[in-house]
Amino acid sequence: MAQEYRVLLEHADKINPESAADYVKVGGYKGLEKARSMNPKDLTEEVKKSGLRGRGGAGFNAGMKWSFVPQYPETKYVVCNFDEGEPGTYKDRIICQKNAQALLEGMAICGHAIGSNNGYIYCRGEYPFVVEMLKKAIGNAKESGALGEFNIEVRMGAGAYVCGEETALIESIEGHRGEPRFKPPFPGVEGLWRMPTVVNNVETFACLPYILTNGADWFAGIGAKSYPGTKVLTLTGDIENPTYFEVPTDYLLRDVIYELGGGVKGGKKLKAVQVGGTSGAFIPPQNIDTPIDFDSMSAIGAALGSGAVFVMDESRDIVDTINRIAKFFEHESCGQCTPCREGTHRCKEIMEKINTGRGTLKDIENLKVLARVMQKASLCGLGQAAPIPITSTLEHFEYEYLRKLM
Amino acid sequence: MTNSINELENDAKCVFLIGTNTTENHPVIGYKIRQNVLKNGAKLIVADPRRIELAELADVYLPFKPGTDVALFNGMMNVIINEGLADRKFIESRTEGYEAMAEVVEKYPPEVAAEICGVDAADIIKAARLYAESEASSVCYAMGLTQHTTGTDNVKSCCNLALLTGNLGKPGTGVNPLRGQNNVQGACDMGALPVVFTAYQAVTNDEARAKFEKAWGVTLSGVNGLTLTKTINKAYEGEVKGLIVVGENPMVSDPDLHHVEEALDKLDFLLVQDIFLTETAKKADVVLPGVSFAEKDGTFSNTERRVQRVRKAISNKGDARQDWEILCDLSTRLGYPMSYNSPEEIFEEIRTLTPSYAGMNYARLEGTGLPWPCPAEDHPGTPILHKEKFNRGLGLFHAIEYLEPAEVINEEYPIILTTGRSLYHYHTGTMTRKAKGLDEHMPENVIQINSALAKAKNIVDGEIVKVTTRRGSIKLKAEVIDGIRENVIFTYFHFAEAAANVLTNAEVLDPVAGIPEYKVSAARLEKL
Amino acid sequence: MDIKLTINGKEIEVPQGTMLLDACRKAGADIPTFCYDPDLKLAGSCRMCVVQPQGWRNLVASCVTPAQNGMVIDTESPDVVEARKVVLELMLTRHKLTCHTCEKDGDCNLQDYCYRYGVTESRFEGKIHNLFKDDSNPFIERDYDKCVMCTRCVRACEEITGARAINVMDRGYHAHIATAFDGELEDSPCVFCGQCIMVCPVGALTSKIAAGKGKPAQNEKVLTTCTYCGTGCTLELNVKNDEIVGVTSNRDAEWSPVNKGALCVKGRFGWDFVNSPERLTTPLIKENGEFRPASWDEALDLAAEKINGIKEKYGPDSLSMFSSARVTNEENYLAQKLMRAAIGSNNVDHCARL
Amino acid sequence: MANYMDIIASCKDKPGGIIEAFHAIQKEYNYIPEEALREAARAFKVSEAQAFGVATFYSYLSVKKRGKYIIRMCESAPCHVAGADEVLKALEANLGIKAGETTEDGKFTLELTECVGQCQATPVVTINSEPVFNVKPEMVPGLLAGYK
Repeated sequence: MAQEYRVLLEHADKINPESAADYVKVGGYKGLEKARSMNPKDLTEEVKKSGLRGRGGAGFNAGMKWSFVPQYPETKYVVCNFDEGEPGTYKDRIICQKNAQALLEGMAICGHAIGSNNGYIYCRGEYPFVVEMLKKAIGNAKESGALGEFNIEVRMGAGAYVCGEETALIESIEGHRGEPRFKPPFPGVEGLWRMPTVVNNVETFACLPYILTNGADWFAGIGAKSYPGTKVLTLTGDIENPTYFEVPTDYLLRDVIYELGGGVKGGKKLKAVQVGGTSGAFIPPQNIDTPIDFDSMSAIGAALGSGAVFVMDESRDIVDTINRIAKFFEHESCGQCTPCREGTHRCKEIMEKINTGRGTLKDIENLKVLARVMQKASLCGLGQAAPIPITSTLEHFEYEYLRKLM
Repeated sequence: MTNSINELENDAKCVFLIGTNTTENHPVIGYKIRQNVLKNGAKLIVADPRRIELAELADVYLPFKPGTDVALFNGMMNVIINEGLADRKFIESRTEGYEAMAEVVEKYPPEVAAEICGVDAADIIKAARLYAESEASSVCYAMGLTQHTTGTDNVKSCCNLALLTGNLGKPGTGVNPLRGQNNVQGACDMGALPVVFTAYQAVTNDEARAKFEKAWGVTLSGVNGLTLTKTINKAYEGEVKGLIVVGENPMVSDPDLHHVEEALDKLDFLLVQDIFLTETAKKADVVLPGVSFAEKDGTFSNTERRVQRVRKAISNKGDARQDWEILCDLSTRLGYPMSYNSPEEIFEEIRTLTPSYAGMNYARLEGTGLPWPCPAEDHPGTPILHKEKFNRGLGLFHAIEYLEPAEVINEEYPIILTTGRSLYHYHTGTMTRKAKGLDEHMPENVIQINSALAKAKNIVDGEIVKVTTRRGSIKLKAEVIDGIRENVIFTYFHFAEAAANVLTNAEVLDPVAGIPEYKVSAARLEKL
Repeated sequence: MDIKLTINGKEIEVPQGTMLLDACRKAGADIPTFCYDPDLKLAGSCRMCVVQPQGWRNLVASCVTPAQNGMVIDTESPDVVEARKVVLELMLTRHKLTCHTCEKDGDCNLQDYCYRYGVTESRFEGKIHNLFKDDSNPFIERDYDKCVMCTRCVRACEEITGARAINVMDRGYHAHIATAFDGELEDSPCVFCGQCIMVCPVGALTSKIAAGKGKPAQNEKVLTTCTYCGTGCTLELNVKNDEIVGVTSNRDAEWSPVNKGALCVKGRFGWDFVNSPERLTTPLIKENGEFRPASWDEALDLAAEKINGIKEKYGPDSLSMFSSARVTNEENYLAQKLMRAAIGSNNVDHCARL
Repeated sequence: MANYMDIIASCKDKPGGIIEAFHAIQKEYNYIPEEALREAARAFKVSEAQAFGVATFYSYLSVKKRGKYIIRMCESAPCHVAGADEVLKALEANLGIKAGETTEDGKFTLELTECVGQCQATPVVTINSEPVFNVKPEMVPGLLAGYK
């Protein structure tokens, strides 16, 4: 029987996340202490060695990312991406609400590695209460002296999914429209206020204290080799236990749904599961015996990313759901580049047409062409990923589309 | 300009604007200064009684009293000298007359200057430091500096400041007058001035005269002629009997228009050559139709001394003739035959008599044009003057005391009236008032009044008010704004029907340049 | 340091830091662009300039992608062509197709590229935005139903003029160009320089003064120097049937050394006085206080007679001349020559001081 | 009620803090009044057009007057499949307005939103950012009554 394996959430609800003292009692801030006893280069090596990969869309090796940050100029930034906007995702909120000090500690560890005392947490505007809590947690940590010279400021987003893209997030902190920048230059070289910046999300930062405390080898030994550690998942949709879990990354998707999740709600049959939020692929039942780690998911066209697991039972209307998702992307496109700005709108228009029984084969053909161009030619990940739900359902559930045509 | 326009965008680290509303009157230069500030972080100092657009971007804004320019410059120089910010090396190697200047400047500590100028001493100190400490500082001015009875003094003070800090002869520096009209530089270069032939060769200089006598085959007068303002006065007094006006409109542009009108009425003969029946042309005995810039070939010289081509795009309108042809025809009839086949042929003659244009020809001017001096055909032109030495050798400091403007306010005329231009119109409006969009956008004159003054006088925005000076009065629409000194009012001079120059002073001129004091008239403002 | 790469089978060398767009153009490839403007900050957003680097999953926007050593680039691969066609079709769905009455007909990037890629119509349906604004200003026509959102106008407004009157408002498909509070230009910091018109690749921004007077292909352009202030900006007079029908500008510093194409409201929109019916077209002689048309001979003879009469009676210094800061050097030269050589007085001046 | 000038002044020293200022203004006014936006532009040294561009980019910011209570109905996929449409209909019927509108008395504004990150209990609505979980159409009248 599959069990949770809690690292980040081990002390959930047992400690006050605002209190540094509580956190210290359960072993907190030891990692930072250790990190500060190391020279930055060794620290970065240690993190690299742990195999920690970003718990976001790209899954990039965290230590590697840090190693790209140049030694000069002196002003650098550590930015926490707390803009989880993928529908069905709330794991970073849970980590903050249960273990905020681990996030702060993780950011300070990163600060030591790259030589920065300037931290920003960019929290999505949907969580004003978490912002208040974080501000208290930071105040408490500063007061206790745990963070030393490292400063953290919280900035609040204002309802823009695209700000989860790291350069859009940076633009937003700078007070601009959240429009992603073209890359290169990457934030590691030219980020916030054109200074070198490391952007990682809450879950990534929160892993760091445990890696430092228990050692890189310990972390590398958990879960899948290529993507070690644990992953916090949130289960939504037609599932018996719609809640969050922390599991090792070699866990099978089937077990997530049927063991932890308690199976499809009402004992119905599974039609599809979408992993990683709205931009993830729809996985048919025949593919659920796959480990949830990043690379295995990518291999079946899905994305682990945000850790959202959205389950749909046999009664669900795929086309209607895709229509809704298409509307989401139309709403969230920043509007900067042509394929995404216009493409998300036309996708929604065509999906609406098909969903309301006015579509033709030609529309499906047009969707495919449009999806291909959006994936290949959009400026940022949003436009590139927006058609994935469409292409994956056209691959596995084309009959549902055909059934709705005129 | 001693330096070139593009240096204001790329090379100047500090730009000091005094008496120039650059974004309105030289918009493209204004853009460049703004970009330099926004993109490169150049420092900006703005001295103007009106809070002009660029004041918003300025590191220091000095809303000083009209006519107190010399005091402001002396105050800044006092700070520079006393704080040891002067460029000693430059002063020693490239200038003379420092001691006399420094002696006068010593009398203007920033507090004293601040009192005269009506600004904070701290701002004078800050401006002085910014200008003196930057790697390359450029000072730009326009008619706000020159149209005073002390206009020449003002310009000399400006040069003092540049000499004191070594801000001459290098990229991004210089003393840079921004000239208001497309070819005012060229008209001066070409000797359309009463004291010089082309390239500023004095008519009183025997050698120069001999050169022109030889070239032109006549005997020439060695007596300095009359300036424009003096001509009007002499006409009024009956000494000037005949006047030829080529494309000018003194009936709107000159000071004290009632006086101008009376003077023109007294002439025996007035000949006007123009493209419109201007207010001046209406007074003429004979009017000859010339052509506009779109219909002619030739060259203009811009404010940075760059000689550029003007190219004919369309034919003459109706029976109108090329202006150069009209001048040839008239000269021939006056008994001095002139005949050319083209403007290019005229230019070829100009180069032979004009050392600074000697190296230019139409082929060389084809692309970017050339800034003078360009003495030889293999010379690339001179974007920056005074690089190695000044024309006279060493740069001369002038010791200049502050003098009050000719008209000071009193009980009867308690407000200072100052005049200028709008972005949307040009000079006497002969062209822009006939450009549909421009005239529709700004169809009438206004008078800008500080909101506190307006409140005191119970004047509301948009109402018609009366402005009176010792010369006369006009009625204007009030524009109540905050960005102007409290006892200063401002109006435009483009509008013949509400002509600002009815109000201005023609009696007292700058003793050297003969420029009228358009920027300071004592006035009275009345609610109707 | 130079790097080597292969573009359409041709090996070229470019300095490190060169963008692919410049490298491709150097290799002779014709890369279409909308948002790219060499004088403005890079946007990388229209995605028209995408090219295919061999071995890369996605296409890259060549205007913002630095060339890398050893890259192999195809600028017209099937994927590239498909992407460009779809981008054009997507633009067409928001662009009001009124080419027959459009001021930019014949000088429009969208038209040119559709022609080049054989895009006759869009495969996508849908309505245009209805963003047309009847902006009451007399200079600039804003028809955002033709806008392709390249944002060059926004950047030119900020980076050339510095007026910062416009920006993008809203987001996604609803994003469009607007002043603060989506009002009229008159109520914004706009100074009507028309730099936005200069950079607009389509017909979204056009001159109201030139409207209806001539399409770009019908106009001849004559480069000359502006007649207004002393800055000496270069501009192009657009001529049709021997009449001035508009002003455009040349952005090449070689031909526009002072202003690089930038103009002000007077230069770009103040040219129509040339066509005014009030222009003088014949000499006039005043008789009994009224003007009557006269022949040149008559007018010049009368003028010469009067001037010579005064000179004889009162001497040359009883005559004076105001030359002009607005006529050419050649004409000023002749004017002072006339005064000095033909009349014999130095009484010549112009309004340099006024 | 705090003055927008004071609110903006309190954020002025945060680099790029115009969005923070907008949040603070909205906390007081529920939207960003025109004068406040112009003042924010001045304080943060950006053009008014840019400040307006920022304010209209983010869906939680509004330059139009809104009601005292801002009700947001999440319509992202997890809420959608859990019956968000029916809840929306109930909200519209009970309030007598369509999504995007404000009730005549100025009390409620109804908006659609994408995921608010409370997907453990769908469908979710938020009222002035406070989430309400597992909303059923029949709960709507009682819910609204709590705010009358």
